[in-house]
Order: sequence, then C-alpha cells, then structure tokens
Amino acid sequence: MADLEAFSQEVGAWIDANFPASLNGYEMGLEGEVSETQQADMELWRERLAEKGWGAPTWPVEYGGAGLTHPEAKVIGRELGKRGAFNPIPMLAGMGVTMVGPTVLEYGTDEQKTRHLPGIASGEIRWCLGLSEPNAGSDLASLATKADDQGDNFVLNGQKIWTSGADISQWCGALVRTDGQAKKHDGISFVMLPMDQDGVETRPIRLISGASPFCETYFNDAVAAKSDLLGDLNDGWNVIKRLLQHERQSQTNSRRPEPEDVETIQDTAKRYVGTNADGTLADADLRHRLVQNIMAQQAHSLTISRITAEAQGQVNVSAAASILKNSNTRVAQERAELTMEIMGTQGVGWEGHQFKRDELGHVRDWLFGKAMSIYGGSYEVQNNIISKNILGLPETTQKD
Amino acid sequence: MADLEAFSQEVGAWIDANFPASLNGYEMGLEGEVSETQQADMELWRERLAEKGWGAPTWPVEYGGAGLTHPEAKVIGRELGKRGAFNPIPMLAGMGVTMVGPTVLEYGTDEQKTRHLPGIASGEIRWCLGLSEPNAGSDLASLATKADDQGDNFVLNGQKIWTSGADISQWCGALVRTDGQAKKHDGISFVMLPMDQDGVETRPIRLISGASPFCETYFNDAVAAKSDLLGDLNDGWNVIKRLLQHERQSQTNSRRPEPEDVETIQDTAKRYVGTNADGTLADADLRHRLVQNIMAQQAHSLTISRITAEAQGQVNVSAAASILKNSNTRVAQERAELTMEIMGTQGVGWEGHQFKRDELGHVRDWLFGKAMSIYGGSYEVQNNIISKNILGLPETTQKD
Amino acid sequence: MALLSEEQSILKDQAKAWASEQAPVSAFREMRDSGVATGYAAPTWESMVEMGWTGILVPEAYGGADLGYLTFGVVLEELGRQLTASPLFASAYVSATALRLSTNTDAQATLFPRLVDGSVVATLAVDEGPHHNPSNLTTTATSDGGSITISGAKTFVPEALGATHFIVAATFSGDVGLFVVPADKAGVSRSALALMDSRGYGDVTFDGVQIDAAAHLTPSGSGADHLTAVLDFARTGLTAEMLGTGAQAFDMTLEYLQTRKQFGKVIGSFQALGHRAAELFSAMELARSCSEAALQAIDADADNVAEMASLAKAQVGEFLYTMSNQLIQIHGGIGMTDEFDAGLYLKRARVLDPLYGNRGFHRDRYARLLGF
Amino acid sequence: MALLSEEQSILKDQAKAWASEQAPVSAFREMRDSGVATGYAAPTWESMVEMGWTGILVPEAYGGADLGYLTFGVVLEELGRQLTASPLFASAYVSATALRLSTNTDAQATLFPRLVDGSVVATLAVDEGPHHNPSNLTTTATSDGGSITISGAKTFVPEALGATHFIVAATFSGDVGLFVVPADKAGVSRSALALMDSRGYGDVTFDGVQIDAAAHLTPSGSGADHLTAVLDFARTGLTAEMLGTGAQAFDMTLEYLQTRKQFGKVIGSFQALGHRAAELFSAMELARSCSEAALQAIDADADNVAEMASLAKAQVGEFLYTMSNQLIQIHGGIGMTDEFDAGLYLKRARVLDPLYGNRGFHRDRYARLLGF
Repeated sequence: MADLEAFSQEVGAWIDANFPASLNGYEMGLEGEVSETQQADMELWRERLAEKGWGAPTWPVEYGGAGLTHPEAKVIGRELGKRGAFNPIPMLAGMGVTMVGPTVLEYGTDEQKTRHLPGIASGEIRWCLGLSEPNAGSDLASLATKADDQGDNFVLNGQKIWTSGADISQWCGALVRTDGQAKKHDGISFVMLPMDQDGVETRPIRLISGASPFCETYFNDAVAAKSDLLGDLNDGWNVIKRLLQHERQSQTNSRRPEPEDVETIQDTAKRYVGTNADGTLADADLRHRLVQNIMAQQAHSLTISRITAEAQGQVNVSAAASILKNSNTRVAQERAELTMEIMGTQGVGWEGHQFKRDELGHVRDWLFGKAMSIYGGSYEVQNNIISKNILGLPETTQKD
Repeated sequence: MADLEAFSQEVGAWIDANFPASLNGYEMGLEGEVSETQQADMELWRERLAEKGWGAPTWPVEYGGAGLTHPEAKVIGRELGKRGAFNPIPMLAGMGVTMVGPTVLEYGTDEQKTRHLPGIASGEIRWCLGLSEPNAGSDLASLATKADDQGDNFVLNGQKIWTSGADISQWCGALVRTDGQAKKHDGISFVMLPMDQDGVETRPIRLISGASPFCETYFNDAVAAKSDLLGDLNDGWNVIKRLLQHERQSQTNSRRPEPEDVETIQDTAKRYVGTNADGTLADADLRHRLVQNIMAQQAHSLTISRITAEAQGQVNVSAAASILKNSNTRVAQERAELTMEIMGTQGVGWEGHQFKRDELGHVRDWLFGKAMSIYGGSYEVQNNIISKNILGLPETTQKD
Repeated sequence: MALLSEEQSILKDQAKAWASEQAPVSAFREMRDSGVATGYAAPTWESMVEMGWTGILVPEAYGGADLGYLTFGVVLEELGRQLTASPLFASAYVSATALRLSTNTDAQATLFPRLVDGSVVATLAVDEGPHHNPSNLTTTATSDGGSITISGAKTFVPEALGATHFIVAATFSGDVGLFVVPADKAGVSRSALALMDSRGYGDVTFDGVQIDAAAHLTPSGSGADHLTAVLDFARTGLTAEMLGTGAQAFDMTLEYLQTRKQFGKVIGSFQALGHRAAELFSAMELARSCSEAALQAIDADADNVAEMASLAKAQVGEFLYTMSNQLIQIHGGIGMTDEFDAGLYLKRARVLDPLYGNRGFHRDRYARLLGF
Repeated sequence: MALLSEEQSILKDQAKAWASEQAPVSAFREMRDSGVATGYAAPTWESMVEMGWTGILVPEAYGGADLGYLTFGVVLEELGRQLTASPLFASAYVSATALRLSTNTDAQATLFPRLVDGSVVATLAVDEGPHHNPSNLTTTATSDGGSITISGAKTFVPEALGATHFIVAATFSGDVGLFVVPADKAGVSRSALALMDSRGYGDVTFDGVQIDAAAHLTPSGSGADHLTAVLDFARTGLTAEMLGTGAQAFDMTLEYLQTRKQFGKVIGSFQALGHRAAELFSAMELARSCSEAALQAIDADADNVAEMASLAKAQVGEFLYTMSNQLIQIHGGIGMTDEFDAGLYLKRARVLDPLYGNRGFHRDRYARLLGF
C-alpha cells in the first residue's frame, strides 16, 4: 500500500506536469467544437502517454506497455480522473487495447506481439472485429465467411455485420471458417488483416436511433497473411471465447460512476409531472413504477458491490456476468422508458427547436438502448448461460 | 324462438309445481345445516327431475335423458335459476353427466349405454375418473397402471392420483396400459370398473388448503370386465382426448355469473384500507395493482363475449380454450393475492374467532386456487398448445 | 374480430387490400425520407376521400354513410397495420365526432359536407403541455356578444400542418367550449413539431383570434361533457389503429419466429420464445376484445363509454408497449437497423401512447370511474 | 453471501448444521400438527440459548457477545431455510434491539442478562389493526408521576403466547414510547391468533396496566425515532429470515427441475422452465444484496438505515412472493398436497409479508424517503 501511495504521487505529479491545459474539461467521444490547439494538444498528450507506456499500462514494456500491476494501472486511472484528465488511447485503438491486445498477448507469437501490440498501445492503430454475420447472430459458430488457403495467405470471402468502427479502422480481427467439413465449432480460425485493401468494403449501418459506429463489412477475396493467424488453425473458437471474456471484463470495468450533479430520475419526474401537497409525485401510477425501477437499480448496484467484496476485490466476472448483464439491461431499458413517459410529449421528439438537447438525446439513447438486450449475448442467451452453467440444468436446445 | 318461449313457460310451470318449497335458497355444495325435511325433499326433487329426464336433458330418452336440444336444455337451466331452484343431478353423478356420459354416448356400445347412462342421468350412480398418476402429471400418456388380459376381465395394478370423489363414487373410468410394448400413446385403453371391490383402495388427499375431494386410488388386482372397455383396445388415448374436451366444454359452460350483491374487490379494499379525501384508495401502490387486475378481469369477460359472438352463439372452445384458461387463471390467482393483501393480517388467518367466515374462507380459496394453473393442462401446457396449435410454431420439446 | 356485418366485412377487405397495396409501410417510409411537410402523401388522402371513408361517421343527410364507430375501427385497424399516414383519423373521425356530438346544427350543415369531400381537413387542438390534462385548460375563449376571441397555445396537435380548420378546446364563461377556427384566420400561427413517428404534428398558437359566435360547437348544454365525450370517442378509435399496429408487429414477429434459424432450428421452436409468442398472442386477443367492445359501446349509445374508452386505451396501450419492444428484441440485430421496419412501429407506438392520455392516465381514470 | 469474517463463517456453518439436523422443517411440521400452544418447541429454544445466539446483539458488559446484525442475519437465514420456529427473532433480535437503542441503562442492566439466559422472552407489540401503521397508535401510556398506565389492544404480536414480557409501543405525552410490560401484570390478557404459518401470534390487551416509570425505554430523546429505528432494524433482520425461506424454496425447486421427468426429459431441460429458474436465481441474488447491505448499514451505523430497510423488505418480499408461488407451480400437483413442504413455505411467506409493513408499504415509504 505504501508503495502504491508513493506511486500515486509520482503519477499525479507527472500528470500535473504533462496534461495540456487546453484539454481540461474536454470529454472524449462527445460532439462539439474542438479548437486547433486542442487537436494538437490531444496528439501531444497521446504521444506523452504512449511514451510512458500508459496506453496499456499492464502490458510488457517491450510491447509498448509499462509492465505495471493491475492495482498500479488503477492508480493511473484514478489520478487521471481526479484531475479531469483522461486516457485517449483505448478509445483511439478501437477494439485494440481492451480485446485484441490481451488476446494477442495470450495466443500470439512473439513476432505477432512485436508487430501488432506497440501500435495499439500507442493509440496509432485502430482495430475492429469481424465476428457476427447476418445469419449468425446469437449462434456465432454458424458463421459462413470462408478463408481459403492459398500458400502464404488466406483469401477471405463473406459478409460480417456489426463491425464497430470498421470504416475508420486500420486492422481487423476476423473469425473465419477454415474447414467446412469439420463440426461447426471445430472449423473456425481467427485471422488478422489490414482494412486498407481492395478486397475489403465497409458500409455504415443506420440504426433506429440514427447514425451508428457499426458497419457491414464485405470480404471479396480479401487477403490475410498466414503469419497473422492468431492461435492454431481451426482453434479459433477457443481464441474467440477468450476474447469475449476480455470484452465482458472491459464492460464491467469501464462503468463510469454517474456524476453526482446529474438530476435524479425522481427529480426529473417531479419537474415534468408535478407533486401533490404532501410532496409525492402527482402521478401515482407512474410513482409506483418509478420506485420499483429505482429499487431495482439499487439492488443491481449493491450486487456489484457485494460480488466485488466477496471476491476480495478481484472481480470474477464469469460467474455473475450474466446475472449482472441482464439486471443492468432490465434496469436501464425500463429507466429509459420511464424517462420517456415522464417527459410526455417532450420525450418523443425527433428534432426541432421545441425540444431541449437532453430531451432529444434521451430519445436516441432510449432507442440505442434497445440493443443492450441483444448484443454481447442476448437476454435469452444470458438466461441460457445462467440456467446451464450456474444452475446446472441440462440444455436441450443449444450447444455452446 | 316462439317454440322456445312456449317451452320456457311449460318448464317454468312445471318447476313452480314441483320444486319443493323447503329447498328455496338452498345452495348445493355449501356447508351448513340441512333439515330432515330438506333432505327428504332433495331426494324427491332428484326423483322428479330424473323422471323428466332433466338430469341430462340432451341425452336420448332411452338412456335417461329427455332428448332435448341444447337451446332447450339451456332454457331449463335458466328457468331453474330464475326461481332459485337448481339441478342436483350433475353434482350427484360426479364426473358422470359432464364427462363420462357424453363419452359413453360417443364411444360406448348400445349395451354399455343401456347399462351405465340411466344411473348417471338419474343421479344415483356417482362416477370418478382415474387418469393422472404420481409420475404422469402433465405427461399423462406416460401412465404406468397396467391392465392384464385375464379372459373376461382386465386385472389392474397401479396407482392413480387426483381421482376426485373416488372415496364416494360407485364407478370409475380409468386410463390403463394394455400394451407395454407399443409407443406410449398407442398402448392405452379406457376401462370402467366398480369401486366397491377388494382390489380398489382410496385415500383422501389433504391439500395445502385443507381437506379435499381428491384421492389417491390404488389398484391391487382390481377387476374391470372386458365388457366395460370403452372404445377399442389400445385406443384409449383418443377416448381420453375426447373426454377432456368435454371437460373443457363443461368448465366453460358452468361459469356461474357472479351474483350482483357480492361486494366488489374495490369496495372490499376501501373497507379494509380506507380512502383519501378525494375518494381514491388510501394505498396508492395497491390501487395501481388493483385497477390492473380489474381491467384484466374485464378484458377476460369481454373476450368470452366476443368469442361467443364470433361463433354466432356456438361456443367453439377448442380454439380459444387455452387463451381463456390461462387468462382466467392469471386474473383469479392475482385477485386472490390482492384480496389477501387488502385484508392484511385479517387475510392470513387459519382459524379462530378473530376472523370472519369470509376471511377464513378466502385463505382456503386462495390456497386451493393455486391448482388452477396446474390442473386441466398446466399454464405451461396451455402455452405449448397456443404456440403449436394456434400459432403453428414447431414444438421441439413435446409430443402431443 | 367481432362479428361483422356484411358491409363491415367488405369494408375490411377493401381497407386491407388498399392499405397493403396502395399505402403500405414502404410508402410511409418514402414519405418520411422525402420530408413531406404535412406528414402525409396527398394522393393517399385523395384515395381515402374517393373511397368514401371520410363519410363513415357523417349522417346521410349531410352526404355521409353513417356506418358507425365499429365500422370506422375496422378501417383504422388496417391503416394502423401499415402505418398509413393521413388526416383521416383527425378529420373524419375525431372532428366528425365533435360535430356529431354538437348541438350546433348550422356548423354541422356547413362542415359535414366539406369533411366528406375532403375540402376541409379538421383536427382537434386540446393539449397544452407535455401531459394530457384536458380538465385544466389555459386557452381561453371570451365573448363580446357578437364574436368570440380565442387566445392560447396548443401543442401535440395531430395533422396540424395539413389542417384547414382547428377545433379548439378552451375555457368559456365558467365552462369549456369547442370552437371551429379556420387555420388562415389572423392570429393563428403554427409550426411543425417533429416527433419520432414522422407525422404532421404541430404547435398552434391563437393570438386573440376573432371568430364568429356560430363557430361555438356547444352553444347549449355542458361543454365540458361535450369535450369529454369527444375525447372518449377519440381514445376508442385510436385503440383500433393501435391494435392494428400491434397486430402487424405480432405478425412480423411470428413470421420471423417461423423462418429465422439459429443453432440449426427455427427460433420459434425454442420453448422460451414459443411461450413468449403465446403470451403476446393472448395479450393481443384480450386487448382486441376491449377495443372492439368500446367501439360497440359507442355505437350502442351505452352509458359506460367513458369506462370502456379508458379500459381500451390502457389495455391496448399495454399490449402495444410490450409488443413493440418484443418486435425489436425477437428480431435481434436486424430489428435495430433503420432499414428494417421494426423501428417505425416502435416509434409510432410510443407517440400514440401519450395521445389523449397514456396508460397510467387511463388506469387512474378507470379507477376513479369505478369509485376508488 | 457477503464476505464473512471467520467468526461469522463458523457461526453460519454451525447454524446450518444445527437447523438442518436439530430443527428441520419436519420438526416444525410436527410442532404444527401437535398444536403446541406457544408455537415453538421448548427444546429448540433451549438449544439456541445454549449456543449463545440470544447474546449475539447483547453488549459484552451484559453477558452477550455483541457480534452485530450481519452476524445475526447469518443465523436467521439458516433458520428461515428450515422454517425453524422459536422466539429468537422476537426476543434476542427485536427486543434486544429495543434495549440497545434505549437510553434507559437500568432497564438494560436488568433485562439484557435475562434475554441472554433465556429467562426473559420478550416481544414487540406494535400493530393494532389489519395493516401496519406505526405512526397512528391508539394504545396510550399515561404518567401520574410515579407510575405509568398502559391501555390499548395489540394484534399480530409475534410469540405473544410464549412471551414473558411485552415491549409495548404507545403514545406518551405528545410523543411515542416503548414500555416493558411483564406478561403477568394485572390487566394484561392475551389470546392465540391462529395464522396460517402456525406460530405463536397473539392478540394482547392492556386494560389500565400499571407499570413502573423505570419500564419506559426512552425516558429521553424522541420516542418516535426510537420506535422507527427499532422497526427498521426489525425489518432488516426479518429480510434475512425471508431470504433463507426463499432460498430454500429455490433449492427445492431447482432439485425438482433436475430430477422430475416429464415427456421423457427432466423438466429443467424445458427452456421455458430453465429460463424461469434463471430469473428466479437472479432475483434471489439481487434480493440478497439488499438484505445484506441493509444489515451492514446497521452495523456501520450508516445514516441510510431507513432507506435500506425499506429497500430490503420490499425487494426480498417481492422475491419471496414470486418464489413461493413458483415453488407450488413448478412442483405441480405434489406441491398442492399438505404432505409436501411447499405449502408450509408459501404460508410462511404470506404472513411475513405484512409483518412490519408489506411490499407496498415499503415502496411507498422508500419513495417518500427519497423525496417523491
């Protein structure tokens, strides 16, 4: 602990000295004006962080990391947060820092690590993932994109969907079928390929909520070098299972605590709906449903705390992940519906001057939030997992 | 219509002349004091009705019925109801009038009809049904009670459960396995046997709600004459499917409209919970759930009316029966829970002077009502039926 | 469906065929993407007028067919299935109802024929804030003997952009009144209100608008009762459209369950989804009974129209709420794309919920009507 | 489970082993069928005293172990699993809490040691009608200087038949007070209240009962606050027992799903039932978090004990409500028989719901505490 404290001070001092003042209060990922100074400072800040290896601080120094422990990495996050600073590299690297990198560290050859990891850790190379296909949604293993062995290369043909950021990424990790004769889980491999080639075409997907980072990605004789096969040939299913665990891990860790100055839903309700003389919400029917949602939200938060405590600080997501994902989905989707109901006709606007920015934003969030129960293992798939893996009930309808 | 009106008057006049005055206001099936006069009059009334063939008015005259049409039979029911009179025979005959009789009419030989139907139509012979077994609940066809062919007789061994009224019935219709080698639906037969024999033992079942009409029935070398095989040998599954349709039909028809002077649940709520100054229920949370239940009850009633009207008065239960059964179950079970909550601690009593008769009665009804979603095709089985038979979705998990 | 008369059956078939061929959801999408200001395609509306649907509720004496509310519901259901956008409901149903229930025979004589021939497109302007609250109107109508002055601001006015006349609910000498205000009167201004279902809603402001006293639709009797009845009839009609929208969402979902394969099986063979479909179907059947019974109650001049309207709006609303969410959920990723129609149904569902009072409003009202 | 200390883990194992071997649900059934007047078996209670459970909340100075509320919750959960009947909760938890939170050190010195050794069995008497309503008490305590007179009628008093002392909530000079009244005082009368969970509830009447002024547990400070705190601690402890009852119901159901065959398969392989089990398990985990966090809030002397108590009572109550119904439903016919244990769990669940406020009461209270 004493060491960590010393480390905290060291980190804090470095941030104070290096975080560009122009980026104070800047929020990554939000729209808005960015000045030229800010843009230049952002690049400067990225370089400084990358130099320290703090883009992916737990990775080995030789691959662009800082070789730090997880508690030390947490210190960096905390010290950044304290100062309103941030680490832009995980976002710039797309799926690189959170998912591809850790999997390459585990399954990659030394040569692959040397070639791919530093670009991720510095935030210079953005990665996307080509996993789902139009006819392989929850049943990922039924994917049809073929990779033909052509000497030094695989040649890929097929269509991927929901490839987030495909249109702006430099590299892609793709799940492909390398053996059409084997059982469906046994003929899959994980390859890596550059996006800037003739055989790759991307098309952004418009969602019910509007523009989105998702794309359809078409492979027409796209080329992946055999030296970019990750893991063994036809062992891609194990690679992807591990990669998806990293995804869940990152989802659990990336929860940003709600800022305290955000209006509570009950205060929003009082503002739009009004109160009775005794201070209770004027709409008793709404109040009944609202309190249930708030209680469910509390129960969810307390469960995260409990599971973290039980694991003595080591978040073991695998056991509880499905319960928490579904509980989070239920709470958030219901909350979005309630907020819409609270806002009344102000809550169903699409555009225009009559609506406040947060009202319009809420409509888009509500719509986009419908995906929470679909992506990353649908609500139903999570219940299959709980039923089978946690409760030990036989599953007649699904292979894993 | 003119004919029916004339018939109504005729029926009314007969009832006026023959319904014993001492039975006015008497309610069958309710506990309470019965005077000797009433008991004698009850027997007299049963005899008079039986003589007219009105115990089972649509059955042929030769088998104890009156050969009437269904609309005419309804007239009798209505005219009885108008006068506070009633028809005791269906209750006295147990499963005879509603289920066994119609099935015998359809599948029985002339000899079987002559031998069994008149006793049912007169209310002198009570029937029970031996269908379910401890290891064959929703999956009725997996029944294990064996019937061995021994010349003129079958000899039965096995255990039945939920045989309603077995301890007070004279005859039993039982589903038995007559071919252990055939596929499970193909080795079943329907036999009829007298209950008063050494090989039959009955044991009443105590339910969570207290005493019940249900029994466990044990066959230890019980004898059923081959002349009492109903339908063909090993064709019992078709016989029972028909019989269960009669059951559903009778459940739909026997709905007694709620007397208008029964307190509504909202008035009960106001009495126990109190009201605000504006007349709304003091407990807003309860009110929200209560109004939903009342609305669901309304929707259910309106659906019965609509389906009846669509069928132009001919209730075709098969299509809508599963929807209505589940809807009825949901509404009734929720209503019972709400009533319990409304009564507070007065609603959780088991016995004793502190509780009113209706409070204690409600507890038993609430408990007994838990069976609504289990018997006669469980809630889950009804959803299987809707999914498969109405919506045409493939059923991977169940044979019919 | 309720037992339909032959006439109703024919109209249903006509509406179904016309809507799915001439005004299907793809036409609505096209209209949305092209940004038509009125929120509907003119030819769609002209066809409806031609088919005589604008006269379904208008007495024969004024050129209508007087076929009743259940009949109109049959048409609305088919339009709801295809998300067909038009002022039919606002003008030929809600506004025609306001006229039918009016004691002002002069206004009837003037307006009914023009509602039928489509030269008048009228719409009811009642809401003033984010929540339906017709018993607390702030818009005022004041009389100076000869003429009436209307002042106030209305919002969430359906078809406000294409309307030629507004039927404005306003307080009036201690009561409430409904007033017919031509859209081109001095002092009337309107602006588009772009809701997510892409129709022609608007905000409408009445700035000391002078109208003739003859424009008052309830010169005698209780104006508040008049407004309540108009709203109850409107709520009931709306449930027919909502039911159609939900029924189409159900049919789309059922077809997907029957054809989409995952893990080597059509997904409808997974019992959890099969049971969910069974629950949705049951909910739809129960909701349908409420909607149709409410329409029949109006036609039968029953005394429980208010209860039935609230019952139907709450129950159909609850079904549509659940169904529209499951439409997306069961379709999975494809349901999230704008290219697929599911989102259009979901968005429409959430805008129709608050119109004339949301589920909670009607549950509360129903309880009050039942005395608790 | 929350992260337990070694001490807590040992106690949990001890409680689990003892309850399942010495006081299992079959023992409760036997007690029920034999009609023991007090509603519990004396040897059960004696064992608990012997094991020191009566001292878990009692300060060491008075012969207790002062192990805290989470620790007591660990024991209550195991007792809830077996439906073990005893006055442990009423006396060693609720009454001990009333004493702990009291400013009356004389009463503490007198009563704490006797609570520990089991010679005093105390119980809180608060409810007066069919619904929990502690802010509107009609029982009165009046002082004439030297002594205090208690008058009023209490109902739904747990363990009333076996109690030696009642802790009576009554109005007292513009405030509320808690008063220790020996059961054998003149003017105290009690009668059995036979609820469906077959415990020793009673109605208790206080007819001008004279007690010493020293029996007043809140001679200083706010008596109403004292009562509220005692109730919140009681509610929280109750959720531990309810959670145990629900957890056992879940385990019974899961075992049945894993072993009962229908249509040639264990029924847990039917996806609809598998998903239902998943939902129930999730609900249990979420409810557990609320219950344990509420107990920890008490131990940490947190300022949100009231919110946490209402959250836990509502959430655990909702889980137990659903779980007890599904216990019967999934067991089917066998679940309906009195011979099987499911009914005992269902009945217990429905009696614990109204105790110290039902789900609706606590949802409403939680909303008020959050200011809406």
